[in-house]
Amino acid sequence: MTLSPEEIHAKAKAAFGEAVGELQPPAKDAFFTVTPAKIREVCAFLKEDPSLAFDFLEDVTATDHHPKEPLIRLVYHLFSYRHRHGIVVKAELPRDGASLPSLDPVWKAANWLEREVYDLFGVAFEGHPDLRRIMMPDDWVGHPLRKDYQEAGGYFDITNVRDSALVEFRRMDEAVRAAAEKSAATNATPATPATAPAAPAPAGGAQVH
Amino acid sequence: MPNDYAHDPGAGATVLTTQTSIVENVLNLARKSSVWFLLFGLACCGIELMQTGGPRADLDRFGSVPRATPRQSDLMIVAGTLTYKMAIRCRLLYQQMPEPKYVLSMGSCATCGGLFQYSYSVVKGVDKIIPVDVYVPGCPPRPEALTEGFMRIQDLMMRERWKAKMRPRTEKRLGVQYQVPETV
Amino acid sequence: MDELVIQKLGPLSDEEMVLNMGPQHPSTHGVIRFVVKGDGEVIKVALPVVGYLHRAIEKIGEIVTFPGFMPYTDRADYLAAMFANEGYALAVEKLMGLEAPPRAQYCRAISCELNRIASHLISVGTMGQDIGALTPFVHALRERETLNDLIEELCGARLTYHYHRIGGVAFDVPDGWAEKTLRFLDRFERILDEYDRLLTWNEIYVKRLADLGVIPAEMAIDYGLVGPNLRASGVDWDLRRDLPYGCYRDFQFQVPVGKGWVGKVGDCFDRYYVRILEMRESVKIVRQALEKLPAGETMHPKIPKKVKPPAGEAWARVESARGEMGYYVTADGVSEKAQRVRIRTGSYLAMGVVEPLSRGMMIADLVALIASLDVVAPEIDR
Amino acid sequence: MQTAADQLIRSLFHQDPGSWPWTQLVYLAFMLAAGMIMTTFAAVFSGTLSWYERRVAARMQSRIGPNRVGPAGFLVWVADALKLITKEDVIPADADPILFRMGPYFVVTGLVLTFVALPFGDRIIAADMNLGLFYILSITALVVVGIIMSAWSSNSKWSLIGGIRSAAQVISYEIPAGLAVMVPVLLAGSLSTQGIIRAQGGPAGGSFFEIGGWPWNWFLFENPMAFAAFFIFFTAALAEGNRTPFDLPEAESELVAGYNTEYSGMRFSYFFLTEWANVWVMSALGTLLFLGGWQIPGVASEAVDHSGWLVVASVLVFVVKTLALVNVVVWLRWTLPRIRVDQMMILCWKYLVPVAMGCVLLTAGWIWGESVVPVSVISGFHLAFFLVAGIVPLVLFVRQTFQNLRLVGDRVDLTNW
Repeated sequence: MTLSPEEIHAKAKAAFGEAVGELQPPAKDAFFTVTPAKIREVCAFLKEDPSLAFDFLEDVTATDHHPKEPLIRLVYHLFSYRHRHGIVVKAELPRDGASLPSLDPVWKAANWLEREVYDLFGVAFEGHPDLRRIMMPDDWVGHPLRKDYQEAGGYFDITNVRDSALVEFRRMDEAVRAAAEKSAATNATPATPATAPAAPAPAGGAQVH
Repeated sequence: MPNDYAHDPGAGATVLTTQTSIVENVLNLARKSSVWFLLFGLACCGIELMQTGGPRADLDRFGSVPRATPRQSDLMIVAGTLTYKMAIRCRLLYQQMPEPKYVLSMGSCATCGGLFQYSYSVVKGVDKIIPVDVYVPGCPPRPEALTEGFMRIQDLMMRERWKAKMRPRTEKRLGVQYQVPETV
Repeated sequence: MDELVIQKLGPLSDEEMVLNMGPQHPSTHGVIRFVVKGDGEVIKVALPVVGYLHRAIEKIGEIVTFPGFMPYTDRADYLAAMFANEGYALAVEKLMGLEAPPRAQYCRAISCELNRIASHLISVGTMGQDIGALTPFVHALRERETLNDLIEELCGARLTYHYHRIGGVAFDVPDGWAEKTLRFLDRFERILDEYDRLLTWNEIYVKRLADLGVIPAEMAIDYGLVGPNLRASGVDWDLRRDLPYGCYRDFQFQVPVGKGWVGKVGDCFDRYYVRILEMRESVKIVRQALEKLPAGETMHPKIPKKVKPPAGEAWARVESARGEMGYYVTADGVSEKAQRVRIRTGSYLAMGVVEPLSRGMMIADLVALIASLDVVAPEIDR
Repeated sequence: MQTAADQLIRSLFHQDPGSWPWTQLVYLAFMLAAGMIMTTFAAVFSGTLSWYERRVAARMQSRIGPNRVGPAGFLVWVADALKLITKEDVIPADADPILFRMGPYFVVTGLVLTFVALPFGDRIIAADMNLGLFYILSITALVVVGIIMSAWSSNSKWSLIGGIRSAAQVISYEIPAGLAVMVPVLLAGSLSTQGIIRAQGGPAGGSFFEIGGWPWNWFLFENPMAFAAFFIFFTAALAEGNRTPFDLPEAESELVAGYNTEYSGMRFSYFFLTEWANVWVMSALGTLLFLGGWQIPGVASEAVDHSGWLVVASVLVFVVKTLALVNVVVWLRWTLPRIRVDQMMILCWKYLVPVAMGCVLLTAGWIWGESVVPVSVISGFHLAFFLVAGIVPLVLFVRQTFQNLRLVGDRVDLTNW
């Protein structure tokens, strides 16, 4: 039987009391907040209770509220195939040292979803079997989806700056000329018209229009 | 890892000419009629690359077939967005290709980062990593555009002096020895 | 840079070796990598390593305006860009509390179903190619060319459509387009029959896919599989029918569910064949939609130039070609930019089942498994 | 070939080849010439076939295929060869350089040596050994040695897996192939390739429709066992030639490029030469063993021996039959999926080997039976079997083809070829 968010919230509230916050807002996509330490118990209850039966963890993600409040909110979208109802559960964490129990024992889907949150938001999940970076390289610094993330100048020797096309092409022209001079010097053969580079070299590549 | 490929003049540096002998013409004709390209579909452009090999555009008409291994490829069509994580692999694949080799940058992302200029994880143009011979704009380019770019590569081949093209590998030419990263 | 993956693989015995498959490998469908611990050809475990196409689409959602983000959704799933467009449009419309006009909804359904056919064609084609049959794939590309022409006439793009907009669709159906589409559908149904004769019931093909990579229904739900992968496991669930959005409640269609045609329910063949059947259903839906296409506007009249939804958050799902695609969009009511855009995709979680399923497979089976899951790299990495 | 050399010595130098001191030198010259001709033939044929295969594949896939170099793109294989020769020859840093360089030569040598005993027509054969088939079956093993060599020395795991697969596959399928070959050998009573072809010429002194290479004289329609043996042989030959559905050693979607992953330039072209020339070898073997070889319908083989024009005709007949089989191989390649390595082994050891063994034993029984049953019964059975096994499948095949075309609403289109 499909339950409304109010009924779902009431059941959770009855089971866990203080750990489950108020339902807000009551209209579309209603959610309630759960104490981070209790998240696994609450979710296990939501899954196991036969009248709730949230068997499908749709999504785990997070939102960073950096300038306004020092919070990261984890957002769990749950759905029940059996009863065709859904609910959103949130957990509020401090931005520094954010950590909460992993939901991997409850839903296997949480494994990969939590890895992504760990990678991009820097939220640690206790009891996660395989907490590694997933999107970024292992040696990446920082968690890019945090609001205060500052992009580094590049990655190893690859700069992330691209000048205007004009500057770039001029630089290429110079490189072409330097290479031509270098090869002329090393070959030490008198430059005949045939071996001299064609006057306006097409700058390492022809642009197709 | 030194990045000496950035702004490497590539194929166009010393070998381009307007005068080629008959032997060179024949060899160039052979090379341009058998451009095997590396299957290097990275993103959206990869689908258009497949469509270009498909029934309507049919790159096979030019004698061009896809190869899965860089060792047997002449042309690397970088089709799609290159991320930092992928960039190292891209360079490795380029190094594994035998000379003479060419690179075609397909699509805006490969050319300059394109739509993903804002992105923290995207290389702003594949020419930061390896020398590029032809740029094909578009997001993604139509098969016709890619065919046009491909024919520009063929033009480039026809204007080259074969003897000059049979040069030592890029690493030696630039005087650097690359450490191949430890891969599993 | 691979230390962590190697560590995860565990110690190697004398017979075992580590095989690196990808990110540049002909059958990994884009840039996905598998680190395989194998005893000869038999895989002990295959660990997927993703992120080679992580283009920070979600971060860009916070940088650009609401309508400005629409082209990026195209790139989030380039094979089924219509769905990605629609999901985002639905989420923002939900935030703004409005709905697209009926004609726009029909245009959306038509374009989406055509796109589903195009996407599934690539899926079944690459499936054949990975098994070694090269011709069906090119036949699929041939049909896609016609589809691309149709869609191009509709919205001007072949691959990254940017057709659905917040509050409607960009262009109305052109004159004479419906007839062309119907003509294509007539031909396409015959082509699907030919596909069955050429590939589906080929003895070698069936032998390769039967009883391979079986995903039981509970496991599919537990791992968060969606769409055809879920239905192939025997779960009778389709958003278009069960929680209809847009105009889908106007159409009559079947939801194909895996029956274990040649082996157990939820094997690779089921995942393949469910897609073939879904294409037939899509043909039906397009026919009905073209027939019932209502008159009216294609854009909601009250869409302002600067889209600035009220504060709040919305979660919208669409049944994409790769299953449910969810958009979670939050707005603060002040700025023209979203505070957070989250795209929940089917391929990402489908990659999660590779590790448990790969144990005991052979290398050729792993290729078939990946192809049957129909993963697309940007949908995994975004 | 020796007889031709002897004839030349007699007619040109008026010497007795047995006692003339320069005889061995003439033999050597003949051998060199034959070697050159065979290598060139293998190279040109494999190139032509690569073009042909690309064109056929393109037509099967609604494409056009190479059409820019030469008429209908015919010279694309020359371009491929020239390009591969001028390309850099990369030897990976971690490879074993000596083995890596030697592997392709082993492969090519093993291939070209098979041509020694392969006939092209009456008297057109390098060496008509009386152990010709035995020689061919054993010399092809050299190709495997080369493949394993190059696979191992590449120091790449993909290459290694490809090489091991190739070894397992070729060695396994040698057995059903060898057993299936025994059926025509038993029927002909000869291991010589020319002897087997001559045995398919019908009864000596028969009427026009009884002698020569009519289909009912072929070993294929000789008896059910030979019929089965042909398909076993063909399947096994596909596997030995690494062709789809048995192209596991270089399965592109699984192993990148299999054993030749690390090869570039000219060395890689040797592998391709081998692959396509192998198609000729397997088709020619199938033709000479089961399809009547160069036998011209209605002409006794003795008549061919004494006429130059009929020899040319016999070459044509042989080539046409072989190309027909080549066509089937190409057609299979672009239609069928690939089987898995364990299925490949199961197919060989559980099905092909026992059935081939049974065929050999039953053929022995058949030969005994032929000596006790009246001739009229035998020829009646022949005719009936030819109708059932030859005509009926052909009719069904053509009907199915046209039915398929009709179902798609397509038509046969030979334009733009």
